[in-house]
Amino acid sequence: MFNLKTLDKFKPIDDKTYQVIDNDGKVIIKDWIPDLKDEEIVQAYKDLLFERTADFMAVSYQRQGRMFTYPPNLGQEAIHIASGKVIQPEDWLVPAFRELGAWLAKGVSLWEIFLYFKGHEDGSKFLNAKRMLPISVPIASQLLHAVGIGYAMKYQGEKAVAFAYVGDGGTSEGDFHEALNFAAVWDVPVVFVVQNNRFAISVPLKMQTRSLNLAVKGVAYDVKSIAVDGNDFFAMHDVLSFAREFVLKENKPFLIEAKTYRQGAHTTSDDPTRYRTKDEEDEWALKDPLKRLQSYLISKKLWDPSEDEKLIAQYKKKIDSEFEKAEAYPEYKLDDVFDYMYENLPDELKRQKNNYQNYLNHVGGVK
Amino acid sequence: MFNLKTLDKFKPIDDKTYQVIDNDGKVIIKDWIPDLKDEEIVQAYKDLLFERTADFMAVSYQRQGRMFTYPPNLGQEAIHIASGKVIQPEDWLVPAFRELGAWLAKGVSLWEIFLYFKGHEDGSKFLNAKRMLPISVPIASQLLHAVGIGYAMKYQGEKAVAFAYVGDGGTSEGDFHEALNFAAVWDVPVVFVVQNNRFAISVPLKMQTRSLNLAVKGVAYDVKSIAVDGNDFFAMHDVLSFAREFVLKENKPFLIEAKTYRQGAHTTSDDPTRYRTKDEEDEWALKDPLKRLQSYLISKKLWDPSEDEKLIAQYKKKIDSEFEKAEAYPEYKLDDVFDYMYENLPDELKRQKNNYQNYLNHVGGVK
Amino acid sequence: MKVMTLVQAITDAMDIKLSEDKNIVVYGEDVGVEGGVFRVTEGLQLKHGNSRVFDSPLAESAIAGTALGMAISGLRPIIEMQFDGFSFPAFNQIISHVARFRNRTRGKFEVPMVIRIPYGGGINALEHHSESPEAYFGHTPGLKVVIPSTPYDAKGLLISAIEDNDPVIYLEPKRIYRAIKQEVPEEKYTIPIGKASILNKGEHITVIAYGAMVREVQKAMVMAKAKSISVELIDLRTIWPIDRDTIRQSVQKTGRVLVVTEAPQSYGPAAELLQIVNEEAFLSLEAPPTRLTGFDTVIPLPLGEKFYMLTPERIFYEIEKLVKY
Amino acid sequence: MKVMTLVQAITDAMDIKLSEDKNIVVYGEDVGVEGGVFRVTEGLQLKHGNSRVFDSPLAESAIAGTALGMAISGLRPIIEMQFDGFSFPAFNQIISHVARFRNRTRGKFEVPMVIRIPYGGGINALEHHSESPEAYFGHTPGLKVVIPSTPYDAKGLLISAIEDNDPVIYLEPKRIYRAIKQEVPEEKYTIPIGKASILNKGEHITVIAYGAMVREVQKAMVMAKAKSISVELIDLRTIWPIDRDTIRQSVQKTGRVLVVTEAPQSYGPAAELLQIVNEEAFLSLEAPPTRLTGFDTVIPLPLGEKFYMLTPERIFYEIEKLVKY
Ligand SMILES: Cc1ncc(C[n+]2csc(CCOP(=O)(O)OP(=O)(O)O)c2C)c(N)n1
Ligand SMILES: Cc1ncc(C[n+]2csc(CCOP(=O)(O)OP(=O)(O)O)c2C)c(N)n1
Ligand SMILES: [Mg+2]
Ligand SMILES: [Mg+2]
Repeated sequence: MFNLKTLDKFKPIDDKTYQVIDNDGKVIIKDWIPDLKDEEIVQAYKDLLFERTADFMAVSYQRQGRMFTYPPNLGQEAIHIASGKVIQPEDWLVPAFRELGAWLAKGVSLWEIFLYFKGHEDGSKFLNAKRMLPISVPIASQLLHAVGIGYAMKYQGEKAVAFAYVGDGGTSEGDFHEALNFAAVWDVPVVFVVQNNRFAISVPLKMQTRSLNLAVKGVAYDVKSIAVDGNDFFAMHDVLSFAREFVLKENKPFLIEAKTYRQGAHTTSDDPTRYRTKDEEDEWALKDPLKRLQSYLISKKLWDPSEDEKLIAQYKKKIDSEFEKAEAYPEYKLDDVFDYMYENLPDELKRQKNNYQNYLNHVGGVK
Repeated sequence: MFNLKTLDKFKPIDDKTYQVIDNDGKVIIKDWIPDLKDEEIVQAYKDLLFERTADFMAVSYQRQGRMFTYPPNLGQEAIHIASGKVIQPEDWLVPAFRELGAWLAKGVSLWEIFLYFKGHEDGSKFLNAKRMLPISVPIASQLLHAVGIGYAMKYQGEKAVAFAYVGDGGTSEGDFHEALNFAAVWDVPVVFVVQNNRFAISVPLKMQTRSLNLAVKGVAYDVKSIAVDGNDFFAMHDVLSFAREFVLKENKPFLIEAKTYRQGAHTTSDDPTRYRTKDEEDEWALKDPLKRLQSYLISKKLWDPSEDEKLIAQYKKKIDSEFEKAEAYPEYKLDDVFDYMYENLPDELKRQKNNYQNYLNHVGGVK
Repeated sequence: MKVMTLVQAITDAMDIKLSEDKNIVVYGEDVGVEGGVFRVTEGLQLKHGNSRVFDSPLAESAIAGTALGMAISGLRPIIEMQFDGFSFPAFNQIISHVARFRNRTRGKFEVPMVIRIPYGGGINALEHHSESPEAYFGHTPGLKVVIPSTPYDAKGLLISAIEDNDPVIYLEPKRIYRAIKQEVPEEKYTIPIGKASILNKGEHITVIAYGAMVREVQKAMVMAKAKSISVELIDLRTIWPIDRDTIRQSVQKTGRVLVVTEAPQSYGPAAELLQIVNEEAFLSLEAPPTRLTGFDTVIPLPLGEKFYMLTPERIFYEIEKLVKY
Repeated sequence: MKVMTLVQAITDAMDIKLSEDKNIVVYGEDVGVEGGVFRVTEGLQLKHGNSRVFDSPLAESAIAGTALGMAISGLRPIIEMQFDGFSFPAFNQIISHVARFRNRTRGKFEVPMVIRIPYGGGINALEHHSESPEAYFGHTPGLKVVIPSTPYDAKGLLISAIEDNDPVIYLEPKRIYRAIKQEVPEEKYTIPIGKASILNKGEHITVIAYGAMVREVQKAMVMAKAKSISVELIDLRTIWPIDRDTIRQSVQKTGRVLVVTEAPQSYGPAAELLQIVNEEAFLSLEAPPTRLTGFDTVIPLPLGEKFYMLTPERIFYEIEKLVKY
């Protein structure tokens, strides 16, 4: 069990990274026992495979011109699936924009995500996801929302945690600093997860910061922190579970650096060959989170890899049907532009909407 | 001599603070030899006394209604006088708003400061001060300017340093974080000095941050840093001198936390009895930087305290005459509102200025 | 009824709402023990406790951003930006999130929060302490923007703002914080956001103002009266949404309009109000819609304010010119 | 002459100035190796070296604030905000320092810097990637604000902006980055900041636009022509300072004016331009000064843009209405 002692052994200031399995899925911490049942681990693997499949499909829908810009998750899924297992219904999920598997676990429907990236605000309603914020585009800004939510939960006496996500690039923004500091000073239950995928679009980590690692930034706020192998599902699960308990018990924030690699493009508009080498990509391919979890399962005889293909086929069907649902979504209406700006439509907006409607009536609809 | 080894002995992460003399002016580091000549130390004492006297006078001018809001320096002067000794003509001084003695050393005239706090922009011209920025009101924002200056100096191959000041409260702003990070990533010659006077207006340090100390925040950026007794002239001088050399040699920024106490009010509009105790004030009075330096000088037979009174009288005269100069400054003109907004007055501003001039002509001048 | 200054009326509004609704919290720099640098929150921490009224670290983006977080999860925060010029570090949070969260989530998340900002010049302050940023906020869809000019309005508008389920920027004309005293009901009452008030009925010209400028216009009206000029004075009270009806009715009657604002001229608040006049009362106009505003300059340090700030004399000068047009 | 897109013309302007003046540096997020997300700085790092063209960490306040530091100490930085919506974290630095340093120091320190910002909607982008923030900048004393609408202007205006000793916000209409090609001289030339251009002489109505809207107006003019309506089209080119002369002369002639901008309406750019019409040409007006603008809403996600973005049809509809008024 990951505990305070383990935390102490993996001090960011010593540049330690917590890891459970190696690139071949072999457990490298002796005496380590997973805190999940075998079925749960198998399910995690399936979830990971599902996220990956959905992600691939999303990219291909985009390529087919059926969706706009999309940020792929490839390579970072262990973080998401572990998060999904740990985050409880009463917890808040405060996303950046690259945590697909975690969103799905929180109850977001895939068709909503597709709808969003097709360009409809209704895709952010997350009808079945409680305590889940929409995607946050302005980098790092969402971390402050998590801190405010943390304050509210504490104030209201709730026993729950806000999980807030940000990228390595996001740690450079002032809002990252202010969020960590406010969280520490206010003693609020927030787990900050930095997905360090080594790039902010084209900018490599070494041009983003000189710090030893990103977890060490917690020192500036006296926020306990640890660097974790983000491609290691078990390591992520251990630390996220520990962090959740810690935060609830201590009423203090916690910072996790999940070291990973964005195997795909930044978004579907990006071409990573412009700024990184094939060698680097190949090196990280060896650390792929899906393969590592699969190797573990195979070695424990929990998984037959020939199952994958069948599963993927099944998933694709499901994903396609979700996409169709998004495509069949009712057409965007003028109301959708105006009606959610305020609780009650102010007269000025009524006026603007009416004027436009009159124009539409005059010309016979939008061209 | 303060050197890399000393730096290593005073690690912020161990919560160490560099100190040379104690509250009674006794040297507490054995083998320590001042890197200043006796006359220089005496001069530093005089400068400190001058700053303090000017500061008292400023407060009293304000009380007399001859100046607007003014932020007193009382208790923090050792930092300023040591800075003044260390900062070279080719260096840049990037102030916050509470470093009077350092400004004067840089060549700012006292009458300019008075003029500024009387409400005239001309008080920021700093006619004889090269490489000195104006007072920066928006907290922490100036640190980024120092980083830009550092980049420019490096780019132009200059061997000089930018010294940038900020308060403890200022470390909470996003701009503090961004400045330290950019400085580290760009390897620029900037010394950041945090004057930790334990309050941001009424907000005490413990409600500003949970970090062990403020120097430790350097860890987040891999910026070398140290906490110093800011009421100890020698400690400040040692570290500032070292920092200057370090920065020039390593082409890297450096962070100094100067631990001090604002003995006076935040500004002349502030009443500190609302938010802090007499006991705390008394405790810090014992650590007064002027007294400590004086005690040192007396113990070394370098100073006769009966000189103080004479000096103060002399200073007061000088300060009064500077204030008179500010009071005799030419009256504020309409040109002063318009003419410095752009290199060449745009037509639109000419129009606005003319319209107003016409109005003035019509009514016969400003009432 | 109790005689109150603007500051007292604002404190009173917060006090009443804090007593009434446990979800309200008040925070910002120095608002706790200190009671705010203008003493607007004085006494509130003592009375309501320091988990409800408290200091924050010095970071405006965080103050706004955490308030958004609180607001979408059940609290109703009232935050303070210490001065107008220090609201700028919070712009990204205000524009990108506070103003948009309801729309982004199709109403799933509401943002019932109030951002209080002492604003405006004429107080002999340091740089960045005398700004008039209302046009920035007025141009940002998703916000409501309110500016009271009297203690009575201040209390009623602030209570409305606190009870509103949308974010409200509440700008406080600090120059008149203590300059005006007025009888104010001790109990709770509201004044609707979005409705201007006609402070004086008149025939010859409509003058539109708000905040501290209202008082200056009133002084100018004394001069106008001496010359038998009858001024209709509209106190806008809400910067957005704008009360078009009141503006239309007045200008249709008077045929002349002057907008007086201390904010810089270009792309400033006056232009919008005058374009509304164009849209609503063009055919009634007997003189060009006119503005008297701050210059397109930084508001000068105290010694230069005499040039920048709009005086009753200057306002009267414009009124007279327009009436003679 | 060489046929260039808007993007190419901008790159070319920077290339020429980088070659000419060693004090110029270019930086921002992804502007180095990547050449910018829109490839506007493509090739510049390779050619001019990575101490002159480089990536910065991800922090807009720092990008603007460090540029100010460089500008006052001898460099001439050109910085990029990756998208309009990401200029907001830099607001405090821009409003409080970039715009004010010259005035604050009475001209002792100059701020020769350019802030390039791709702006505007109509590109099917994510939220915060389609904003029109020009009114915020135009309302900020101390800045100049420029928006080109053609490759030729883009190059000449950017060179002027770079050579200007005051800070210039240079907004790039990203929607037409590659939509228009034009012959552009290969050598250096400048176009004065503050001068509008008349793209079409006409008699019946003046239309004022800038950026990507110019092209939409031009399409509307085809429809107008078919109905024998003669439109005078002013491309404003500079948001501040505004070219009053060109506006006055045109509206005095036509008596009718329509301003077309995609920014939200209230307190937006159109109101200012129309108030200038009130001030300069009131007696010539034969119809109310009119605006066609974005709604006072967040600009919708791609599927909703068809409602928000101004189409040639809608522009024509307004033109016709006005001419018939
Ligand atoms: C405030 C802000 N600036 C710039 C951008 C444009 N942008 C989108 S993603 C991105 C890089 C983010 O990098 P990182 O935080 O490492 O997250 P990753 O994309 O690697 O998951 C940038 C610069 C933005 N969305 N917000
Ligand atoms: C961005 C910003 N926010 C708020 C203020 C108002 N203000 C002026 S000084 C101050 C406290 C500063 O504290 P600190 O940084 O510790 O410096 P000190 O005054 O103690 O020297 C505050 C909040 C400001 N000037 N700028
Ligand atoms: Mg990244
Ligand atoms: Mg302090």
